[in-house]
Amino acid sequence: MSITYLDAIREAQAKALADDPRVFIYGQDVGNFGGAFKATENLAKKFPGRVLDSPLSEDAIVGIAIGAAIEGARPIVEMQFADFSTVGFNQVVNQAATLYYRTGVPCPIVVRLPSGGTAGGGPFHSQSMEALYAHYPGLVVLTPATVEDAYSMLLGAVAIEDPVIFCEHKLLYYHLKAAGLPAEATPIGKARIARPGRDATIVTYSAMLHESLAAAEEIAADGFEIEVVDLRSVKPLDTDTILASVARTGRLLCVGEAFPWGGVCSEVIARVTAEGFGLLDAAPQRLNAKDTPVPYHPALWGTHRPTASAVAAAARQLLEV
Amino acid sequence: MSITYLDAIREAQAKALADDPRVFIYGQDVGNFGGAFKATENLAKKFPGRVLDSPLSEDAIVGIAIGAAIEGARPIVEMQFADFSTVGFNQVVNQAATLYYRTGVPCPIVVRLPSGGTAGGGPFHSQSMEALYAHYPGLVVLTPATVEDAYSMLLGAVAIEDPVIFCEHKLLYYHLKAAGLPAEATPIGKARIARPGRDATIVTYSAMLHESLAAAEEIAADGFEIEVVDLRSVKPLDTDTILASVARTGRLLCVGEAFPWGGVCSEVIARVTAEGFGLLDAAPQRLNAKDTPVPYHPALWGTHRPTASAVAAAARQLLEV
Amino acid sequence: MSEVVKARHSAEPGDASENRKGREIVKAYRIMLAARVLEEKLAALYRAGKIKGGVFLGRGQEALSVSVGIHLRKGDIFAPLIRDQAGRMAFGDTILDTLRTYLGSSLGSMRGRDGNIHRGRPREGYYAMISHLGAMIPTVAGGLLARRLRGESGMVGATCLGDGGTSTGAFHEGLNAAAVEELPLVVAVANNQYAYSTPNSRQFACADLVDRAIGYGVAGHKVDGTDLAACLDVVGGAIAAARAGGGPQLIVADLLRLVGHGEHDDARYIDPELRRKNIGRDCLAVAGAFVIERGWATAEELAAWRDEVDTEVDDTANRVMREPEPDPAEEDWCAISTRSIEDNFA
Amino acid sequence: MSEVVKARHSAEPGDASENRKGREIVKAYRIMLAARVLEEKLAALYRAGKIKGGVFLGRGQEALSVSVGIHLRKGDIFAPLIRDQAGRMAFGDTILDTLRTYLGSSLGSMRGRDGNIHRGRPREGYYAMISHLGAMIPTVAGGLLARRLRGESGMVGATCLGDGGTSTGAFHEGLNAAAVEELPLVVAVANNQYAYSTPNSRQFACADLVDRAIGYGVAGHKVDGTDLAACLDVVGGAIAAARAGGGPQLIVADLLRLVGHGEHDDARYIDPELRRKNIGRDCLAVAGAFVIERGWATAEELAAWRDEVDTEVDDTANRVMREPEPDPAEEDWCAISTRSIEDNFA
Ligand SMILES: Cc1ncc(C[n+]2csc(CCOP(=O)(O)OP(=O)(O)O)c2C)c(N)n1
Ligand SMILES: Cc1ncc(C[n+]2csc(CCOP(=O)(O)OP(=O)(O)O)c2C)c(N)n1
Ligand SMILES: [Mg+2]
Ligand SMILES: [Mg+2]
Repeated sequence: MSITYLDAIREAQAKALADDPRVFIYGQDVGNFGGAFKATENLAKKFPGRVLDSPLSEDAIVGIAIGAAIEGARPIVEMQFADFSTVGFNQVVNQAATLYYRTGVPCPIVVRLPSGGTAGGGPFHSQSMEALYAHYPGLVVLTPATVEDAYSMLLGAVAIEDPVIFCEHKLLYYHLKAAGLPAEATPIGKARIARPGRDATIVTYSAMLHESLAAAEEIAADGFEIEVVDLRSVKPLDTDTILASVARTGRLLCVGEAFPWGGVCSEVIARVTAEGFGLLDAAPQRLNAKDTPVPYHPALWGTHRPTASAVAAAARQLLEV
Repeated sequence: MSITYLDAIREAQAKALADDPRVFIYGQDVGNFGGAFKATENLAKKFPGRVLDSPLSEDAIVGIAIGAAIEGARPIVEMQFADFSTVGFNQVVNQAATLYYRTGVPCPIVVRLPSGGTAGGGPFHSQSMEALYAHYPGLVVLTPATVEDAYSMLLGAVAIEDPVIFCEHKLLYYHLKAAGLPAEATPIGKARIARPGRDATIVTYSAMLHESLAAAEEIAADGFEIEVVDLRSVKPLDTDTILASVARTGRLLCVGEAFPWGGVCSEVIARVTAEGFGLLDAAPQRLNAKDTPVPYHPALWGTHRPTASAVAAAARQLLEV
Repeated sequence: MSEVVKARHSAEPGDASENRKGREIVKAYRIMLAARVLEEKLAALYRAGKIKGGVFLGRGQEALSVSVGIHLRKGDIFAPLIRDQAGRMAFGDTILDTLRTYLGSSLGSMRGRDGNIHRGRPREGYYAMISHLGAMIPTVAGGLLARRLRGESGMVGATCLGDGGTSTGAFHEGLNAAAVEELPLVVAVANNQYAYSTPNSRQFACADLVDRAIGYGVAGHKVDGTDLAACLDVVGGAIAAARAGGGPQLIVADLLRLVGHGEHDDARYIDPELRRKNIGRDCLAVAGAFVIERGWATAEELAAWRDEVDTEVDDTANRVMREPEPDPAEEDWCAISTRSIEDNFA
Repeated sequence: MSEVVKARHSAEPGDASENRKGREIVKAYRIMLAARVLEEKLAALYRAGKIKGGVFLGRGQEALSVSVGIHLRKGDIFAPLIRDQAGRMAFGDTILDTLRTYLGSSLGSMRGRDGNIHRGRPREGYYAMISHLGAMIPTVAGGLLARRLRGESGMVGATCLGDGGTSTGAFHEGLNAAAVEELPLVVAVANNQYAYSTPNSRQFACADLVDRAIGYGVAGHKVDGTDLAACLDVVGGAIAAARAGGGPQLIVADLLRLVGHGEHDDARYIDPELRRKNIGRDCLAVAGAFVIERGWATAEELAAWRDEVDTEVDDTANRVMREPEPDPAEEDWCAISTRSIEDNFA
């Protein structure tokens, strides 16, 4: 049996619906059609009345989820693409994120964001929005990079009482496969050593984990062992695991697919330098997408985003310092 | 003659309207009423037909400004509070910010955001949104901290061909005063040494400049000279001026009023450590608001935001390392 | 104004109907009065510099507001807006909690974290508005959807909005989505002719805001917002229709705000012509006169009721002003409920 | 279907009117045909793996789309949407630039940075849509406002939208603001009954989308989107009304999309009943038959026109496929025009 990242997301939703009568799904085309990416395929049939097609109204979709959560439901909302969540942004950051702090009533919604670039996706179907949401207090922002995490973290997201922004990477949907689904969930908020090493640490998440692992593999041929940390969650950020890795390696490279200004990478570096300055043998570096909208043409896109070879080049430079 | 920060903003708009027939102002209550903060007072009378009240529609306000800019106009848009720009967020980040890159046609709009906390402002009238906008490629994000800058940077914002997010701090509107307005504009994108020093650098912007200057003054009594850098612009970020200061002092504290995750402070630290690691004698530190919505009660707000004494405490700690 | 009401109750014998109506109107009137007295106190406290945050009052809008709150039941949802002191009190909010939030007592329902018009108790169906206008419409719709999904029926969710608020995308998306789901949502628009300083002529171009109802496929209702009996009747009818499965209801009441946008505003921009028209009548005075005219109470009784609230409001304010403010040192400064995954900033 | 058209032109002598109409319809038909042939080529290229990005076609929607583009003039503004190949070509877009963007040539108007349905030439009034539905409505309104502010008149701005797009806040805010400013904005809604897979029953609850017009105080027009003559007439009338100062115009055309949402989609969800109804007719076939029936052209001429476009499309595609793709090394990777203040990331 082989299960994809997308299957894992579908299975997690099926399990959440089966286990918890408070769960329902709301979003564009999620019903009979099963969603633009088929992440909810067959769920409407299996759980009649609990997987609802919404109008083309992201702001209302999130607002409705929030109201439902106030009344004790556990809505899972699908944005057709992460990029369209800019239209529902206000409800997420100003209502979902503030509800618990203001009123003491938690807001257990999950907003699924099909994120990240794909060849030909272009400026409006490729964005990585984790930094925007992580900036606002009151949200939990998850960025699973593996099939197992996609499953267990989505279940974890539905289980907790707080609003979760669930950033799924579209590039992983079909290609990333695992033999099966995990029986036990890794706790939310814990990073993971995806590859142990001793010469440098690459901190990354989501699709960039795979570029980074490939880069580490490439560099291993030169005799360097790169440790790769998969953040899994960008808010909260597991600073302890990162610091422990940097303590072992003395060198840090952060890799993210998002735009460079103020993203996950700069946050990681700010934390590591504030708390682990003495651990660093070299200046911490970061590698992000270029500071332009995501270009549509695959040839441009391939340069706009960090690739394994760009990661390897950055890592080699770091090792040489 | 004494001119306030708010006067400066009004005068800059008056001058822009007088000098350039392409300029017009659009926003809620900006017409006869002169705006919620009186930043456009008398402008509708002085420039008939060019200062227009909009409906209560932030998304349309920005969209209309973009269309007008495509046709060669230079709209200045006022959001009643920065916080309400979340509702017009999509047009800013997905249309204004991408237009030039995609089509080669620039988008010279200015979006004025009355920003930052005031006593009793609460979660929805206190936000500092510069980091959100700076994250997106294609935007210029300005954060004037002085009367002179409010004036000359707003004129600069109207003059350039690119979309500018102009973050005005509400706390400075009435209290901050200058003797007159500058004849010459400081170029956009240049930071400024607001107070020279040799023992540590505080990098800050907007209202936090004044808390930082007060802290520096306080610490000067102990014999320490803190250099205070006023960023003025957070995108672009004048890394050179920051690095030059850190080269002099060896110590860096970044102070911002925004939420802590991924803001201006973490971006500054990531750049300084990447490019000026060897200049640092101690771990760079940052001080931000707390990671909760901005509380409404003045007693809570006073602790939520960094104050002069909190800045002084953080700076003292940095000096002791 | 009694015509419509009479027609509606024509099945009852005249006297019984008249008495029932009298009791309802007197009850509503007394809530309006309490809201008015309380708001006058808030204005005085504002001028005295005692208030934390802003003061935005509902003077002139009490008839509509109370009509929404009074027809809701326990188990219903209410998301009041800026000018709904009367509706809030009709739905169960108290003088005590109102003063606590405005005066910044730590014992208030929002614990100093938010306050004033943003207060609420969501667990009791009393939603706490965010400032972004229109946002509460989908929120209430979602609350109703969740209730329906777990098998409940017979509930209603109501929210209020101003003329300006109808221009938001949130209004459109929320009402449209509620219509698709046929939810028992009532949206009461207080068309007070201005959004802050912006007159309706710069806000919309339709002949009447109620014309929007047909574009959503929902029932539309118009009412004279200065007329308590009419408001009680029309709003009551709309809420009953929603409760009975009639889907969303859009009510548009024409009225005038008789104060500034907030207490910092002198409302100089309001056309004085409007003040002289029917729309500019003070709904509380009109309702009081009506109550007296119908013989449901005497002028002396009305004055006594006012004194009663006056005393309660003053006493409560004095008490609340001695209550502690929130102590930042006691705050845990955590924005999520799952403490175990709180993010740590060194 | 000729009834309405005849009535409108009744002032002209019968023959002259008939000839003028014939020329207009034939001109429109040939653009529709070109769009159809070009889109068929795009579909084939998609299946052959030659396309960069997605392919979203307008099959079945050409009559409405061409009617918008054909009535616009140089100096007008047009913001087409997903399914407007016909309208784009009527407004001046070329087979060459279309193929260049789809095939990823660096010589295309968007230089590989964006493409396909997102292409445009804003400096020529041909706006480049962003994906976020509804967003182009305020944008076009703003373009018109700027033109008016600098003293221009007589221009029109048009944009298209689907049924689903009417549920966005942007549609509401944009149309409302345009109505307040009485701008010459035309919004043509292709009500193709589905938004991706979502049927209208899950999208809105009003009896007809055109009922929204009254809620904005704008003129509303209904038309059979499968009928070219009717579309030309109604859209032409709406555009003329806007041009003459009649303010915003909302057109709702009922039709069916005769392809998948994108070429990856088999559109299985479309109710087969609908396909059999009038709404399911192929507007191009209907228009062709009408042209022949009226004697404005023969079946042979129609076939020859198709061959002509076929050849041009094939030749152009072959030429474009030999053009260079954008070279990332030559890109300056700068998102702002003021290079002197570009932000530098080390
Ligand atoms: C989305 C949004 N934009 C702007 C504001 C600022 N604002 C607060 S009240 C107000 C006017 C509201 O007018 P209306 O809806 O007519 O209500 P009224 O004040 O007349 O009761 C404005 C513009 C807001 N709260 N929300
Ligand atoms: C704001 C927004 N949300 C979601 C999408 C994704 N999306 C693209 S096309 C589409 C369906 C559009 O339906 P409709 O407006 O009826 O146009 P049609 O495709 O039928 O021509 C959706 C949901 C989008 N483009 N914009
Ligand atoms: Mg109003
Ligand atoms: Mg459609």
